[in-house]
Amino acid sequence: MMASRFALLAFLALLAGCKREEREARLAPPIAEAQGAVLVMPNGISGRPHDVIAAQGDAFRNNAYQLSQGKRLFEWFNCQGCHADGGGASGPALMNGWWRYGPDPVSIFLSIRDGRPNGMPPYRDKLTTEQIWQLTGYLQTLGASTASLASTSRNDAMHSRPAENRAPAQAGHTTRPSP
Amino acid sequence: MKHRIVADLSGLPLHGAGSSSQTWWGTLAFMLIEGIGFVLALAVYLYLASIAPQWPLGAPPPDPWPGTIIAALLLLSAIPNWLVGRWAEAQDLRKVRIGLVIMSVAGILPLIVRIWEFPALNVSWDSNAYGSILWILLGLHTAHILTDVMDTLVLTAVMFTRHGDNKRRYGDAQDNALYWYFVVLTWLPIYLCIYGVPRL
Amino acid sequence: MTRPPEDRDLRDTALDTGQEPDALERRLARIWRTPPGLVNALSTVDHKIIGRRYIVTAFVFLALGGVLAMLMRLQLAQPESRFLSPDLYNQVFTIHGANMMFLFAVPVMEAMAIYFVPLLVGTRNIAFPRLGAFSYWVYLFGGSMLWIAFILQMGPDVGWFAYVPLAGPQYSSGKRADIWAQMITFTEISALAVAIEIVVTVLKQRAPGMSLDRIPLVVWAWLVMAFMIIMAMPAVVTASSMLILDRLVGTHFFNPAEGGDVLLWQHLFWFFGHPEVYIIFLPAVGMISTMLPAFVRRPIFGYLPLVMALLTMGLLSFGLWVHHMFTTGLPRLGESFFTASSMAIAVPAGVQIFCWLATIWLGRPAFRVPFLFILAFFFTFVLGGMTGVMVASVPLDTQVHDTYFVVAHFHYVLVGGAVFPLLGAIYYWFPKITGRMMSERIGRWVAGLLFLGFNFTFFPMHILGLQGMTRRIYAYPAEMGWGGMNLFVSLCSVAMAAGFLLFFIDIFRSARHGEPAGDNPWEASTLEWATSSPPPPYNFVRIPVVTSASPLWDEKGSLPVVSGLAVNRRELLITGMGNATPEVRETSPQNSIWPFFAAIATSVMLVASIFTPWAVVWGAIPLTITLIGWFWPRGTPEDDS
Amino acid sequence: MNTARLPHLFLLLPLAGCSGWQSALDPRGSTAEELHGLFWLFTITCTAVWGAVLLVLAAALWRRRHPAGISEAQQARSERRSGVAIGAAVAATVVIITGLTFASYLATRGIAEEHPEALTIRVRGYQWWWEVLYADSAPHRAFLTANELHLPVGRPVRLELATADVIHSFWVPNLAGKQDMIPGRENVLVFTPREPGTYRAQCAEFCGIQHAHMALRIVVEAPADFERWREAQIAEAAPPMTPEEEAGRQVMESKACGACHTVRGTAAAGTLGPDLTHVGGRQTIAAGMLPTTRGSLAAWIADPQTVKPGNNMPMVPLTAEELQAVSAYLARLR
Repeated sequence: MMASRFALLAFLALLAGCKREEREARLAPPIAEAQGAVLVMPNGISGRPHDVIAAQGDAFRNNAYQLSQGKRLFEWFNCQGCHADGGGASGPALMNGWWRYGPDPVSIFLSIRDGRPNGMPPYRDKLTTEQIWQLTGYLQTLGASTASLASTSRNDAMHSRPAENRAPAQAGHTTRPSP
Repeated sequence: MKHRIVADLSGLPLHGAGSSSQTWWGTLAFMLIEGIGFVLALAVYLYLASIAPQWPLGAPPPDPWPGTIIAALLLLSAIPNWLVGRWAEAQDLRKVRIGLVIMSVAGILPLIVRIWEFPALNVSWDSNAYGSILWILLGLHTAHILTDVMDTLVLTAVMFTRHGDNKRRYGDAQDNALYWYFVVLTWLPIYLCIYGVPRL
Repeated sequence: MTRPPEDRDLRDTALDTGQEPDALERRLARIWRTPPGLVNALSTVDHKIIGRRYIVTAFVFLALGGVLAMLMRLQLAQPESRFLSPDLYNQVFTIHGANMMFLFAVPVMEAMAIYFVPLLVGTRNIAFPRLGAFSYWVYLFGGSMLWIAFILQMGPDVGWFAYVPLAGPQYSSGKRADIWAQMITFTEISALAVAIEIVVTVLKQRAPGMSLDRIPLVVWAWLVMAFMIIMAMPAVVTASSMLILDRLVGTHFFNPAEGGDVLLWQHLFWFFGHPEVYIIFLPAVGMISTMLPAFVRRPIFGYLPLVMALLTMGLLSFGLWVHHMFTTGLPRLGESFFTASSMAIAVPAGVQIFCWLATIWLGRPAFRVPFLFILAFFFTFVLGGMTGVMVASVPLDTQVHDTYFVVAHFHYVLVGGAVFPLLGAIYYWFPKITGRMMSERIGRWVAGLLFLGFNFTFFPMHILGLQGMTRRIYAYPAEMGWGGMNLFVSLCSVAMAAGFLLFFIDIFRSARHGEPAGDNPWEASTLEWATSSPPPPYNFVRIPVVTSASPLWDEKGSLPVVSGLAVNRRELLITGMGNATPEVRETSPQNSIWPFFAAIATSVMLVASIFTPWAVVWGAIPLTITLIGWFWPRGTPEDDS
Repeated sequence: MNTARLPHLFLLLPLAGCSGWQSALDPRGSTAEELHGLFWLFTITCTAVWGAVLLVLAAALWRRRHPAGISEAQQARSERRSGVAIGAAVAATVVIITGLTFASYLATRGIAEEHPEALTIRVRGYQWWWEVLYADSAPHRAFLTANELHLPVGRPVRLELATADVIHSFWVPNLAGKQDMIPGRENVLVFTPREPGTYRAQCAEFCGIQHAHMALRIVVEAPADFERWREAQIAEAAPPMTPEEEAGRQVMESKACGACHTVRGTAAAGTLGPDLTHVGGRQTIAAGMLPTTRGSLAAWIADPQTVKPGNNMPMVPLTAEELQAVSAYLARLR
């Protein structure tokens, strides 16, 4: 009795993990196209992007493979040049949970794609839409107060911030004692 | 096949101590396994130290006081431990009870001091490899104190029940004492490694 | 619970009145039996029931791993095949390797030991039988975890060796590598538990008179295996724990930028990984040494050299790990040392081969199925040993390392050196386990199909490797010219699969309809044949006394036994380590459900700690409770002394 | 027993595998030649030992009768003889093993020799391609290329092997044994190519999802040809010749391509993917996946994840014209 109930529980827990591990290297072209259909002002003057668009970002936030791709891009495209591994330098901090343009994925997506005043360059010509979504997903895990199970871990590099799976990030971020 | 009886073993004792006891051998085997675990952890420590440009890496040497206090407490606890072993051998229920209570306290004390020992390492487990191996060494040893204390507490509780006055329980008390020596002894090389090597 | 007073310290001598002929048997059966019912089945501590479960489970994993192998062969049958995606293929070869090593080969050798060591040394149950029950459940849960993860696309895809940094936090996203690392923890816990049981059983529970020079060779082999498990497995547990800590809490053991080291992983892994091969191989050669006399009708030639060879191989195998790292650029001098030590192990291996050859030479071989497997072993294993000498040479290894040459080599050694003897041993001991013979006719087909199928599948891989085909590739370009031979290999692998299929069919058939075997169908010489087939729950009505290394051959007519053991409680004999003089009449634990609960608590803790380090803290609470439940005295007669 | 006859069959098989452009049995370099000799020494010795063991086994099975009524003395004598035979066999094993160990030690010593005038090239493994740097004392004469190595015949080469991510292993079986590329370490491989030709190398250490498609071409050529190639590589990218190619260059610079790839002499200066300055002159693209043609370039750019699933090149959305143009341009970059 107990064993079967336990097995069921474990099974369900694992089933939830299922989607997190899927590795989709190639989005179907129509989906990829749809994912680019994010407009700053959907009705021409103002307005919020449709919820469906935001929901598309979910696939990138809860999937371990996509998050690790986002992390790779963060490094490859030198985001730390301004944001210093999320701690903030000439660009704003990315791991304190405070987002200048709002914490929703669409805002983050737009910040990367179209750039923002005072120095954030647009990346629409450097990254594909899929990659921008991957980066968005990764950035959301940076400031999370509880770590997602799909979250990435530390890099094989100098240690400059706590691993992403150690949330809340800010709490564990102590300066290194000097020798 | 037909049997022919060649000996009557009715006269054999019903429980043996030391090398005639299975649990003694089991304890020994566990100590061997865990001892190898400790040796490997120490080997990893020395390996990392040998490839590092300087040691300790990016941190001041650990503050030695809590570790030294623990070493002293552990070494001192060897005395009541030895007594418990002897009393158990003599099957003296009252003294074994008292001894086990003392040993429970003697086990909990170093655990309390250990709360201050982790910060005294002056490095976090996720700062660098030096911090990682330090935390693992200390964590590994703490786990051993913890399990032995749990074992001692349960055994103490058993001793105060009707199951206490039994040769088997005295054997358990002896094996528990044997294991505590192991916990004390393993601390010494770890202590030397953690606090001595960075100061070489 | 009150018992009639005459039950207190009732001994077998009291039942010898002759009024009821089988009073003793019935009494013993009542004390040692496992009653029917699910709870009782989960509570049993009978080494035969646990051993049988262990063997069956290991063979189920063998079959599953074989399915993966066939998938790989299907994929590689033609160049640039798209049958499996690279992501899936990487999981498939990783799980094939991890499954075969950790869930089949090592456990099946332990499983055979759990079943047969007590019978071979003449005792009533294994030492610490509850630990055995716990070990089985942990093994079952850990193995299931790996396969469930695979079904859920969470299967490890980093190779069975999980080299960092590929398996590390940066390059292996998700929980796949953690599943691998925790599967290691599961299987090592269970292996270490069994190792302790074997060591104590062999050292302290041998039948009176079974001095060190009368121990059956397979028991020696299991003893060496158990010690090797104790010495080697902590290394891989250390390594996998460090990996999981690196991934989960951000430690830096393998991060070169923060003082860690990538090769540290390889040192630790192979310090375990090389002895691992011998952990699998030594019991298999022990089985040969024990089976051979029954088929050549004479005692083994060179008992002492064979024991020494086992011990030497066990010892030397700890000095060879670097030969898995010859291409990593370690200092030349060290590499030469490891070349020499790797080759030196050929000497004890040779001693064994020569002793067996002499035994066959001096005897009169009977070509029964187990003997056919021994012959297949000779052909295959010696060839694998020869390629082993080749890969032990540093310069040669730089050409063949990580190619199909090595794939061929270790399949020759592991299938030829361990699986063939194991299958022979199954044919040999099946009658003891079930009371029924396996089919001689089907057995010949099985042996033939496996022998031919195996050699035609794996021999060409040597050539493929020399032609440049590297390991662990899901596809290869047509222009490489490997297509033809790969197709040949894939076709021949079907013969091998058919051999295994036939073997399983024979098992199922014989278990129900096989010819009744009798106590000693092979007229063999060791103690397990002195009792009925299948053995009763108490193994032996009376504990036998051993006067030679081949007790059943040298004691014509009747078996010397001892009397005086209690029959009102589970009692067995503790004897001296050296010459097995009786020391104590010790009790053996009763059935208990707690090991099962403890295994569940352990599994919950281990699986949850893949996801959060805090699981170690809260998971320890139920574990502690179950352990207290396990060890808390019950006031049963077994608790008396 | 036919077990004794089978080995001969098997012995014939390896002869079939004596040639190939990625084969250890077809040595074309100093190290590979040395190893090839050693390989046959080991193979012949081991085969002889294996054959001897099986012959003894066959003989033991053949004489299987042994009359039951054999005398004690006879039995004891044959046991004694067996003991002596075992002793002799063990002694022979020790001698053979020692000899082979010594031979392999000598070979190791011969291989590791360094040459002061060696051509030094740095090869760096990436998930799943190779970066090749021809260093030069004059910085402007140093250049980067990818997935193709050109070597002058007869001159010793010193390869400095490193990795940018996980462990890879560099292996050109026709020229030398393999050497791993390990994070945090640098390994060196020294050998001398002896015969001109094109050889193939492949990553030998499992390195992730596309480990199977991480190949490298090694072109060994006459020193004059090598120098000509080298000068061509040092030069900047060829200018576009047709309007279509000009459009291709613009796509290269304005779309995401330039963020990862460099074409020297244009605005494309990314350093994350292979250097494409002379991509049209290389034999293959995508680390040995496809031959370099305009068509395969277009196929690769249009859908890299179908050609090589899981690799790090994204599918950049391009119109048909843009795709045509950019592949025409890249094919032109010889």
